Amino acid sequence: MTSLDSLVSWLRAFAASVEEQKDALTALDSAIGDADHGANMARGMAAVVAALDAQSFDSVGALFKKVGMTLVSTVGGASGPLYGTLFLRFGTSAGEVSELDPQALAKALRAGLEGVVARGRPEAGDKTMFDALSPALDALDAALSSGASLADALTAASRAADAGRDATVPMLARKGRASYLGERSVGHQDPGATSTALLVAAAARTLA
Amino acid sequence: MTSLDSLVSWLRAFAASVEEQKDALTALDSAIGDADHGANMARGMAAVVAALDAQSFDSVGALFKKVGMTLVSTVGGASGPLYGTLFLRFGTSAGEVSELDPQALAKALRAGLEGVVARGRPEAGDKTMFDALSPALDALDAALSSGASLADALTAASRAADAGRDATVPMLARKGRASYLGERSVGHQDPGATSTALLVAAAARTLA
Amino acid sequence: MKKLINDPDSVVAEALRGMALAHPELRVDHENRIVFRGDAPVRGKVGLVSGGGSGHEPMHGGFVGPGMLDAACAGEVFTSPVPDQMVAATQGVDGGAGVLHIVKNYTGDVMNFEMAAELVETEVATVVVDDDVAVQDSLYTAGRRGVGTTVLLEKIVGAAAEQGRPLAEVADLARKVNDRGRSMGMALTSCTVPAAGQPTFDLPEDEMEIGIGIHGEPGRRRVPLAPAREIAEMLVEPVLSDLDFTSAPVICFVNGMGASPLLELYLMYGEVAALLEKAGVRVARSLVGPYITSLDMAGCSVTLLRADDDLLALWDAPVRTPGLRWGA
Amino acid sequence: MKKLINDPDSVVAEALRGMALAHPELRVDHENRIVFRGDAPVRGKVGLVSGGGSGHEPMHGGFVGPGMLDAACAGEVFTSPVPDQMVAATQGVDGGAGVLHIVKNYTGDVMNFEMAAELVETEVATVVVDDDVAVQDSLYTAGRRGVGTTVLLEKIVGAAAEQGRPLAEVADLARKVNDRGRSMGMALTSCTVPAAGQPTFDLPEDEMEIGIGIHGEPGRRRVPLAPAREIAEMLVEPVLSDLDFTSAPVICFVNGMGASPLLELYLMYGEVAALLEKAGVRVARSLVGPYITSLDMAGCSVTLLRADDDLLALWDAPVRTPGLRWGA
Ligand SMILES: Nc1ncnc2c1ncn2[C@@H]1O[C@H](COP(=O)(O)OP(=O)(O)O)[C@@H](O)[C@H]1O
Ligand SMILES: Nc1ncnc2c1ncn2[C@@H]1O[C@H](COP(=O)(O)OP(=O)(O)O)[C@@H](O)[C@H]1O
Ligand SMILES: [Mg+2]
Ligand SMILES: [Mg+2]
Ligand SMILES: [Mg+2]
Ligand SMILES: [Mg+2]
Repeated sequence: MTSLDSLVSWLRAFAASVEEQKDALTALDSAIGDADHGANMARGMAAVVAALDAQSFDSVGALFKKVGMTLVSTVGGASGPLYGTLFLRFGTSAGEVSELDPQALAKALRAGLEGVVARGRPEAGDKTMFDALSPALDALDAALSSGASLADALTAASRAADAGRDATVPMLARKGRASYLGERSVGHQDPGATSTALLVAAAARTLA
Repeated sequence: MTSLDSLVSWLRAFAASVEEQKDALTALDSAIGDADHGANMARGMAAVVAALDAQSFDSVGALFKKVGMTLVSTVGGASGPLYGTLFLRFGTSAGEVSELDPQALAKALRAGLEGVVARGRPEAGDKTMFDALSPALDALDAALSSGASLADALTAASRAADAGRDATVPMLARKGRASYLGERSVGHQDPGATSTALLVAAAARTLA
Repeated sequence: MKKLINDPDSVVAEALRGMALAHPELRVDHENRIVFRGDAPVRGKVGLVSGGGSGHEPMHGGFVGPGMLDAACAGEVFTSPVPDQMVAATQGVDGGAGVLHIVKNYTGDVMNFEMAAELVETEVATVVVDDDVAVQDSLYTAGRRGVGTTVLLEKIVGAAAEQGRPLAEVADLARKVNDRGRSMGMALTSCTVPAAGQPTFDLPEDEMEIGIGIHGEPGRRRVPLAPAREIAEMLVEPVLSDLDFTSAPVICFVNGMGASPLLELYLMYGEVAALLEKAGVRVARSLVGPYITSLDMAGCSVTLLRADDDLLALWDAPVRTPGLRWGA
Repeated sequence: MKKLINDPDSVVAEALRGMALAHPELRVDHENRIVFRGDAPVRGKVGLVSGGGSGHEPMHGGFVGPGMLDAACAGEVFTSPVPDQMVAATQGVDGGAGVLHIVKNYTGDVMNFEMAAELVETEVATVVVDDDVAVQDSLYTAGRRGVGTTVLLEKIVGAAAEQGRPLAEVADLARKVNDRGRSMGMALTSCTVPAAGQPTFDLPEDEMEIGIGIHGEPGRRRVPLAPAREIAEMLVEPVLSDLDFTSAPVICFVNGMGASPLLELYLMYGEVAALLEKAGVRVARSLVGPYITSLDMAGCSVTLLRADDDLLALWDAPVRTPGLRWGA
């Protein structure tokens, strides 16, 4: 079972990764976007950490509603609504509970992904965060249904997210700013897929 | 005696020097001015050469009136009125004659210098073209009155102009744009003194 | 990075502070980073709200005032504002006749405005500007960017709202302007995002980017530096081949990207006008200057709008904003 | 050198061509490189003629129109126009009430305008603007440069001429404005003169020039790059110590040097306004933007004008030029 505390650790771990990788994310966004993905995510996750510091939450739903709203209200750009919706839907799916079993966790993540799809309409191969998140959740589901532990399943998910992130390099972008570059988007790693891989990696480190 | 043809050769030689030294003059003006002295002088002397090509003159007065007016009408900046007035006054002093003896030449040059002083009110040591022209004319007068040939006198004048030009380096500018730099004008050679030294050198090569 | 700033993180807030002081006729909500018309909400008038990332000044805050926008939301540099801002702006300009959201077609802007529209009670219509011919249009992509036409649209639609036209009509007009506007831009240099601290891309002394947007994204192609005459061709040709501009009076807008001085923009306008004349395009109105910029990028864009009598009359109508002002 | 130009030698002529096309309400004499009001000469009105080197756009050509200048002569980049131009401009705006020459205090400008004034029959008065506190004033030097006050002066004196005030009064007013205006500028980068092809001076990434003029001359001193707040102090302090600005309403003008975007200029204005407030200076009017530029130089200047009721009313009077426009 994953406790509220572990979920908070996950968010803090993600925030720490984002802060650490801020310049790297911005560098990726410079190549095929507008050089703000690192600043955007760092600003948003710093606000999330401030909210976690200021307040405690009595349910997973309440926690992630706050996280999602905070991101929506502080990030802006494409990543604000996308990550915001991801966490909002995660919270709604999780509901007013204080812990999640692996299936509920996987289901909440899947709901988050569906939120991203509803907002941004990314498809596989569009060179977006979808290309890291979707294979990660497929790997999670597969591992869990083959009886793996949550730890192992999340490790598999993280590996899949990393692979999905790497697979964005040769893709021709069809969504987001990188799509404006046409052919010139090929050969660069997508910044959103990169931050999403950090999110899944943080889960593997903290939720298992 | 200096013929009209020699005077035209002088002007052409000066134009050629200016064109050749255009970038160097602009570089000097970049350090303590606005980076246009080379372009200004080259534009003006090109127009003078065009006038010389288009027209012949039957008196020294007419020739230099044309040269002065051409410079006034094409150069602008500080050098346009200053060099323009120099040649206008030279022409007026020379008058409707077709050749000049050494004394008349020296007198016409002195009138030109006085024109520069009337326009710009430079004083010795202000770090301007005055600091090249004035010692050059003093040297010319001294050489002539000690019985030197025109050739030798102009060589002495050119040497004095060069020395005057070099002497502008340590000066603190009190006239022209360089004066805005205050102490920072020290250590740089004045562009106008440099083009004036070219004028006197051209005279030494062509009028003797 | 050489900029007149204190701290990369406070650029937007501090610029808004200066703008509020310089323009007492406007009202700035510093908490929400919204520039309002001083007299907003105007009763019975459709409210016009726009906004987007900062770094495009005078757009949008500089286009707030009688005859143009009622409010503009300022995001972080090159980052769409958040829904909270748009909600506050929409409520603040709601004079009972509904509100039009003018949104440039960037994923972030579109999504954030969408979320805001879902959150307010006010009747909201939305126009998404997508006029950049550098980007291929397709249902399966993010589509074209919104660039120069936004300025012309805000002016024209602002005049229509000022006349008291109802929301549906104002929104239709906005879509019409968007349908008839096309732009193409180029960059001589990259811009530097303050928080990034270095140029978004490297561009050698002898190269330029063609088909650039307004966020320092690299363009569609990199080509050798060329004279203004050839640059004008590279911008005008794709615009003219995308839409027929020969059969109606045209508004021609040559825009500076931020660091290109007016001397060069007028020179470019001369080249553009010459090409248009050759192509049989009749320029009825023009606008030359830095109106939709990309921080300190050097470069320019060309926007053409196929006008008609109504659009020209609305263009000529009085406007009183920091960025565009005439007749008032 | 990265510029939107064709050939360094034709920049001024080509920019004027574009300007003429973009502003059919003006009349451009291409041979003499003069921008005229479309209706010049205006009978019975004092004609205002200014001019100077190009590269400061919108000044001066962009300030031609009702309520401001009658004509502006464009020299080569950073080079005073020649007397022939000033003669043609003076004759072209002579409506029988005399002509005022507005001259910035540079040796070249002063001498060329002087020669022009000697050549015309028209009654000419001259005001020489010398407001730059970066330069020490002295009888034995070229004196102070004319910078930002020129813009305010052309607006205010233009309004007075438009009202029909006689030449002597208009000239006195011009001298009064000059006496009460002070400026100080700085540069983050050098500009590049097209004909020179490279930056006029080298300025390392971590340094800036304080006390700069508008021709790319190096400034009075080079100091380490500093935040906007400190830059504002370095500009405001010498202005305030040169003249008392506490006992009258002040017009505050924060000017961009050409490549500094509006975002930064508004931020600077915020800093300047804060310093003025602390110093007890009451800002009655403000102007923020690139109005007297130095090609593609990044940087800014601050101009303060000690106004009074007459000056403020003249400032507020309608003006209709490409560069400044309100009330018309
Ligand atoms: N339509 C979309 N669907 C999913 N993800 C998207 C979409 N558009 C953009 N993204 C993601 O957002 C990332 C960019 O985020 P960010 O740079 O913060 O926003 P912006 O593009 O507004 O500057 C991209 O790398 C991509 O992964
Ligand atoms: N008042 C003056 N008297 C004499 N010479 C002057 C004066 N002012 C400037 N000069 C000369 O003019 C030169 C600059 O000429 P130029 O660069 O062509 O004009 P500008 O200063 O208008 O750009 C200076 O180097 C100096 O020698
Ligand atoms: Mg981005
Ligand atoms: Mg010079
Ligand atoms: Mg962005
Ligand atoms: Mg000059």
